[in-house]
Amino acid sequence: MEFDWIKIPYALLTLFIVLNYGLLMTAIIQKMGARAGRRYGIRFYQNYIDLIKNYSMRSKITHGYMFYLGPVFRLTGGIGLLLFVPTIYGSEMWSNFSFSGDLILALYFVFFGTLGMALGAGESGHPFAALGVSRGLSQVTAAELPFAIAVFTVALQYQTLNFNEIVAAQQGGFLNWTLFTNPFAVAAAMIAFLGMMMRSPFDVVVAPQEIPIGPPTEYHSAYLALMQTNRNIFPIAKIVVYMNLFFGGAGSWPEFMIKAFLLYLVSALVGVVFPRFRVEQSIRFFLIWGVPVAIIGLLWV
Amino acid sequence: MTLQNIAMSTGFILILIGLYGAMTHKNILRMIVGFTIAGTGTNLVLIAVGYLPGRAAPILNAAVPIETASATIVDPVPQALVLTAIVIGLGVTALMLAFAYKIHATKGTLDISKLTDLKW
Amino acid sequence: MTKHMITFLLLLGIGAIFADLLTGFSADQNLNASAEFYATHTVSDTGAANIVTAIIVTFRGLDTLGEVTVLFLTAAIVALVLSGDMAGGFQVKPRRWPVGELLETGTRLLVPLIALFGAYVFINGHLTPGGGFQGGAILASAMLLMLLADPTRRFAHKTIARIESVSGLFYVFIGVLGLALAGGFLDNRILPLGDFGSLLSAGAIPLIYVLIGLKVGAEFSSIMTSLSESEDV
Amino acid sequence: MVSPIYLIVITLGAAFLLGLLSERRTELAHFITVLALAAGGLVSFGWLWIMAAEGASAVEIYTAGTKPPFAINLRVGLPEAALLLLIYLTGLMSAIHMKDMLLRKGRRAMAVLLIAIMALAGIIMTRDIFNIFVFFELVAISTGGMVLLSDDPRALSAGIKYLIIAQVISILLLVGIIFTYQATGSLNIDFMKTPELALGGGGTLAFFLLLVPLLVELKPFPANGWALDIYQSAHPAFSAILSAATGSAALFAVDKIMDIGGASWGPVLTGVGLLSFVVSNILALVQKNDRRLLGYSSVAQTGLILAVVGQRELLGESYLFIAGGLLIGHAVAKAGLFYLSDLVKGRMLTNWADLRRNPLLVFAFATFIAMLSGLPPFPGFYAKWELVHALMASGKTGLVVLILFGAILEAGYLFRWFGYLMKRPQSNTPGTLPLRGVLVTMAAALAGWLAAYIWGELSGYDNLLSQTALLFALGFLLIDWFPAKLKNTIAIAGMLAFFWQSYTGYDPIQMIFGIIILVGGAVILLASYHERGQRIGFYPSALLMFAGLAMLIVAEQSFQFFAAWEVLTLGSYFLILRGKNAEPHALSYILFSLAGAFAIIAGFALAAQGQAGFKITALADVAADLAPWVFILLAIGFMTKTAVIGLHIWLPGAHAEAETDVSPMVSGILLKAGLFGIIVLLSNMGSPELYGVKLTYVMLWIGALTALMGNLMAAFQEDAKRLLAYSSIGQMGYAIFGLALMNHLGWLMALMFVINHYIYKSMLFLSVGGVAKRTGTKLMYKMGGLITLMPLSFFVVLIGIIAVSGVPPLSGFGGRWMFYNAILDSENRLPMIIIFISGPIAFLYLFRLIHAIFLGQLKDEHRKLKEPSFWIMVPQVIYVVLLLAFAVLPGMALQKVDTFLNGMFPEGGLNWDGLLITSDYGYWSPVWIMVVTGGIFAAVFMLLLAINRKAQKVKQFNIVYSAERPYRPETTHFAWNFFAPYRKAIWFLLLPIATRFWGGITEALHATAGFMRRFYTGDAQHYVFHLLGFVVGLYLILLGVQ
Repeated sequence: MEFDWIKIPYALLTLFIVLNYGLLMTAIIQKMGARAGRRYGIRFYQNYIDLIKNYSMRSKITHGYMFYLGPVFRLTGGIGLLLFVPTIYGSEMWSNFSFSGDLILALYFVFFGTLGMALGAGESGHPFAALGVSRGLSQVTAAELPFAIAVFTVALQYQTLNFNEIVAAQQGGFLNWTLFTNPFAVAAAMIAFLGMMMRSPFDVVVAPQEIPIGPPTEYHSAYLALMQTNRNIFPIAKIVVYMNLFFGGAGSWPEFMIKAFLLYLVSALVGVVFPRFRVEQSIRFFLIWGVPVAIIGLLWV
Repeated sequence: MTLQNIAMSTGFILILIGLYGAMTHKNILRMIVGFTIAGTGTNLVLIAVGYLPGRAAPILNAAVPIETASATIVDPVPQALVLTAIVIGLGVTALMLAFAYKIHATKGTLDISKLTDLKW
Repeated sequence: MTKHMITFLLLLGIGAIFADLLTGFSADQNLNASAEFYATHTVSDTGAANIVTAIIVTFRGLDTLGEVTVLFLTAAIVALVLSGDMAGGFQVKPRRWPVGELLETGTRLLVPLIALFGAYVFINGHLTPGGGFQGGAILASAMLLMLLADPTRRFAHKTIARIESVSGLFYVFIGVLGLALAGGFLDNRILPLGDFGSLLSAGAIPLIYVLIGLKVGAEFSSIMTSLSESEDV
Repeated sequence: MVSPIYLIVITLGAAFLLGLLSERRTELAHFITVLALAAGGLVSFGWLWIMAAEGASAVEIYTAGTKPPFAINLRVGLPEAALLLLIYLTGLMSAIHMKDMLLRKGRRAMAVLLIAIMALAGIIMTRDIFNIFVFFELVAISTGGMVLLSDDPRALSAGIKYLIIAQVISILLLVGIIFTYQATGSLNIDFMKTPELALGGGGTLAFFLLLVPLLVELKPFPANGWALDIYQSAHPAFSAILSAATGSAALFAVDKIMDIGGASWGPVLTGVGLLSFVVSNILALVQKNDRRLLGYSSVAQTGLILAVVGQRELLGESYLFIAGGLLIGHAVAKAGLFYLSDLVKGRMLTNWADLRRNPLLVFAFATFIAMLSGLPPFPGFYAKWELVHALMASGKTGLVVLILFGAILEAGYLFRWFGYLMKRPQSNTPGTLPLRGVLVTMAAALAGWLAAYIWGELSGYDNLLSQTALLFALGFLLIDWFPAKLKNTIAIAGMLAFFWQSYTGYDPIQMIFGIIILVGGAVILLASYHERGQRIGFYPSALLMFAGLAMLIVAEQSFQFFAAWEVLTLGSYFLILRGKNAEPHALSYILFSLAGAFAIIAGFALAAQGQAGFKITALADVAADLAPWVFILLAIGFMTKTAVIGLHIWLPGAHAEAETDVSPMVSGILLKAGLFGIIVLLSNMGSPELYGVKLTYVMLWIGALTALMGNLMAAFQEDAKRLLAYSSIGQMGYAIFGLALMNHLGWLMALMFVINHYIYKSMLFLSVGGVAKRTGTKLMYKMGGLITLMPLSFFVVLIGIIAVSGVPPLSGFGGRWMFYNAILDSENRLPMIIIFISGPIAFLYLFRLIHAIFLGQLKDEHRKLKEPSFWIMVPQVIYVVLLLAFAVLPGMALQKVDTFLNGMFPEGGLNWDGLLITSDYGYWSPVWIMVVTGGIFAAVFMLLLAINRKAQKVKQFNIVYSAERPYRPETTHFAWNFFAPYRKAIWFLLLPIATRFWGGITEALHATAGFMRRFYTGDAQHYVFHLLGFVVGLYLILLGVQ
């Protein structure tokens, strides 16, 4: 099949929208979190400032090729995930590059960025990087589990791996959403969702505030900027996947934004309420709560 | 209880006695004696088996003419076998005696239960 | 005591087997096929009056050859065992008793007679009871007597060995002759059967018995000598 | 040909003749002895030739010019001639081998030897039971004498013990003979058959007393303590006679008198035989003394053959082939091993390491143990095959189980011994190996190979020793003194040529395996160019393995398949054993493999039900009641090779400890043999049901669990190569799972796995091996930061792990994609969850692999390292190219297979239009994924370059670590116990249960043996107890049975 070049500007446009949306939304959510904690919180345009600052920082060092490429992998992972999944249901324009692969592609492409970043951080030679990576991998792989099963459940339920067909099957009233046709699967997926979002109680991996740990601490300036960019795209991309699989997808940008916001809010709320898990605790949590629910969902179909 | 059975049972009893001696005495020479007794018993049994009541030895002469031989002589085969058996037994006995001597010469004992340097 | 118990029990078992044999045993009233054959054919086939001899030397000649070999073997091994080559520990000090006048004189008188008797026994093996082995044993007893009379007496090993081997070889050779000239290995009909009951009859049987007699005598003697010589080290 | 009676005449005559020589002419005497034995050998060979080649019928030799039964007669037929030859050759070789001793002891000793041989010949030929007795007495007495031909002073007590036993035996035998005579009226075996022996008194009991002493001559357990003592203390050359010649003669005697007793006595023999076979093998496990071990082994082997004699009626015309095969294998090997033991100074098994100095002797030893364990191409192998088939066909499963159990024990101590020989330290006082001994041993080994060829010809199948592949492999034995590089070239050329001339015959599946085995093998062999010197023994072993694999995939009959299987097992064993610390792992490998092989042979035998030349495709129409059992047996056999969970404990060590270029062979290629077996099995048998359970469903679970546990354990290894090994276990689990799905995509996925796994596992093993070669350690936490020194290796590993973990865009993803489509097709959901769990875990160990080795801080002692040597890198580069190519265009390999699979699973195939591959559920466009990912990556990279032009490179220590600048790498390299949290979370899954289980079994066996062997107190009177106990016990048992 020959490639129509118009897809590229479309893709860029999608990217632009999602990025800005991400920047704003994360800021707002953070603010809400702060308010819940009786603090004033950041300004809503704070993320823009950080991003621009980091992109224009002067001091630049590298520990080697892999260190240099790490963030590239990371961002590629985020963007790729976003573009491999049809963003807006039913529009050829916003389905970007989803022609090159289906659900499974999305499922496995998640690892692309993770791997690259981990490698890059690893080369920095800082023990904390490795420590963070080991924790992160442990937790993510455990969290992936209920998600993978849930995804499979959905595929089984709709007898397809094609996003468009899955969303199509959920059209016509929100009662057709997987959320209601197979609540267990969705529940499991949401548990996994918390883990993947790396927010409290599962944020010991990145631990933003107290201890400087994990890949982000190894990077600065432009590298960090790339990763921040990703941190605003990647979650949205994941949310898109969720949306399509469990919440009837999004027929238009507004619908998209609302659903995305609400989904993001979930993790935020949980984060506000719960204290932090140690890694083995979170692993057990996913195995003890996530997996059984997922299995029930799988048998439910 | 015919003569034959008496002979045969005597033979068997001799075998058992001999074996008993050989199995209970530790002294090799005594064991050899035991086996000799048992061997004799065996030979007795052999002969007894070949015996036919009221017949003559299988040697032809005026008393035992060829014509009637088959009706008048005992079975010659066991007697032939016995002869062989005796000689062989004698050979083995001699050999054991030699071994016994040598063992006594090298190890200074004739106690069979002390020859257990090979085991397991 | 356990040892006696075990022995007793085991022999009880063996005894049971024997008893079983005994009870199951039924003496047959007349000769079985092979015995019958020997009774009737011995004379015509071998010309020997002593059926047992005929069986030993001819019909079951192979056994007898083996028998002779057993003695040869024993003699060889006894010599082997007693040759001081084996790892030797300490030696027993031989104690000599004086043999006494009577025995010495008696020996001088008896030895020739015994030897003669022995020779008679194995030459007449095919006619009368007795034969090579008995004769040989008697011969050897003469040697024994001499040894008793004079424990320090020595015999020429070489000659003994010679007699052993030569007679043995001849025996085998006669067997092969049987293969060549007559019906088969150790067939005694390589020589004329002669007239029944006479000394020179029964083909090769007397010859073989002479050889056996010599051989057996020699082997016993060699065994005895090696045993007695082992006394004085 | 001269009459066989001359055998006796010559030998006996010579013995008498020796008496005429003077004591001093020992050289002459020895010459006469050898001459006589040689002449005897010649005569018997002549007869064998007449019987075998010209098909003459048996000859009768009458003595005394009188027909039997009235005079003793001899008979020489085919078996007699063969046995005579065996006896005379053994005698001859022993006479040569023990020349020095004979010279020292003088002519009498030689006479004794001659008479012993003569008596054995007599036992073989005569048809008269009393004559047998006479000859047995001769053997007994001469044995008593030969025992003395030893430097071991303990021989004396062994001798007296033996004489004592002999006395008891002869007493019983005489009683038995006379009563049998009385019952049958004859002493001639052929005439004693006729009357039917009735139980109670007389007949049967008489025969019992006749049989039992002869049995005791076979040294059956428990009445065999005396024999063991002799084996231990006598001169090995004589032990050779005792084991090979005397044993054979006694067996034949029993076989003869069975004509009298009739078939009803068969079970007795089988029972006695199997008892000593199994028990003696158990007892042998704990033996440290080589000669006593050989004694136990002899007893065991004789027992096995006795058991076969017991089954004579059942085996019919194949009886001679089987019994003969076992006998010849036992005789030649035992004689050879005893000769070898004379060349070894120490008496401990470990002392045999000294033999390593002479490759010829190593070869001989390998030959002997292969013969004893019934491995191809030796007679025992054909015999075992036929035997198991015959027994299985007549439903005697119990016997088969016992036999195979004993056989595995035997293999256990034999191969452990070989391990000692190859791996244990040599004594520092070399000393020269006496040439005469070496020659005699080699003669025995060659005799073994000759027998192998003959049995191959006799067998109904095509002779293994005429198979091109096998001959090519064996050919390397002859050119083993060439330099390694030259041999390597020959090997590669040979494999490619073989592929070239045989690929036309392959169907797509065979093609995949064929390419992997032959071409892939050749690629790996490229790495072997880095080895210098001769590399003795590497090429025969490796090529043996490849030959076996090549024969495996084209096998049509079950026999060919099994033979190939054994060949590749043996070859790979030798290959693995080459690793530095591989001894224990190679042992467990061979044991598991052999056990698996036994399951396979049993399965085939059960399926064949006695029909010869059973076609593998005929598995399809096995009777429904047998099918599940056949399936289970075969599946177990194959899954042992793929190391499914529970049967996996041999794999990690074997793969990790192997040499750098061997690991990829055994992991990337050898494992596929098991998969191929499963493919063959499933494609022919489908999935039979047992008690309503689909067996493939069970397999599904096994596969899933294997995948999970394999990956989990891999994640917690500290040793890089072990990590890869465990990962192989997991990967094989995936493949089995895919096959067990029994649908189109499942199989396609499995086959894709076959290809992928070959590529990336060979690649990873090579690069990791290369790195380990440089760093001198396999422990990952001792490495680190190597990326700067070995960028190429890093790149290779990176590509490798991306491919393995199935992250797009590389080919691993294709496998995952098909996997999802495949499971959407099938009904079984639960096992899939396990597969899901194992997926991400794979990611864990893979990341750890690359991180711990290449990232983090560089160790001080590694600062000067360079890339691994050129030749190790070459194949890796090739693999990278392949991997990328295969990632972009999986079609090239898979499309053919896909269409081929339509034959088996019509629905659920893939559509291939242009760049897009679509299934019933989803779609996948490898090229586009590659392009898009590449595009985005490039764009972002450009962006970074643009805004981050002049980034300055800083040292790794340019970091702050808890407010300190670290000064030593160790303090900062976080690599040990990398996934501690995971371990904390699921420790209970990681308990080494399987290892404990198998270890426990081994322990138990050894403990039993250690306890049981105390039963041989060494006291002659106790031995008499054993003997009489044996007699009485047997008597009582028989009474009970009647």
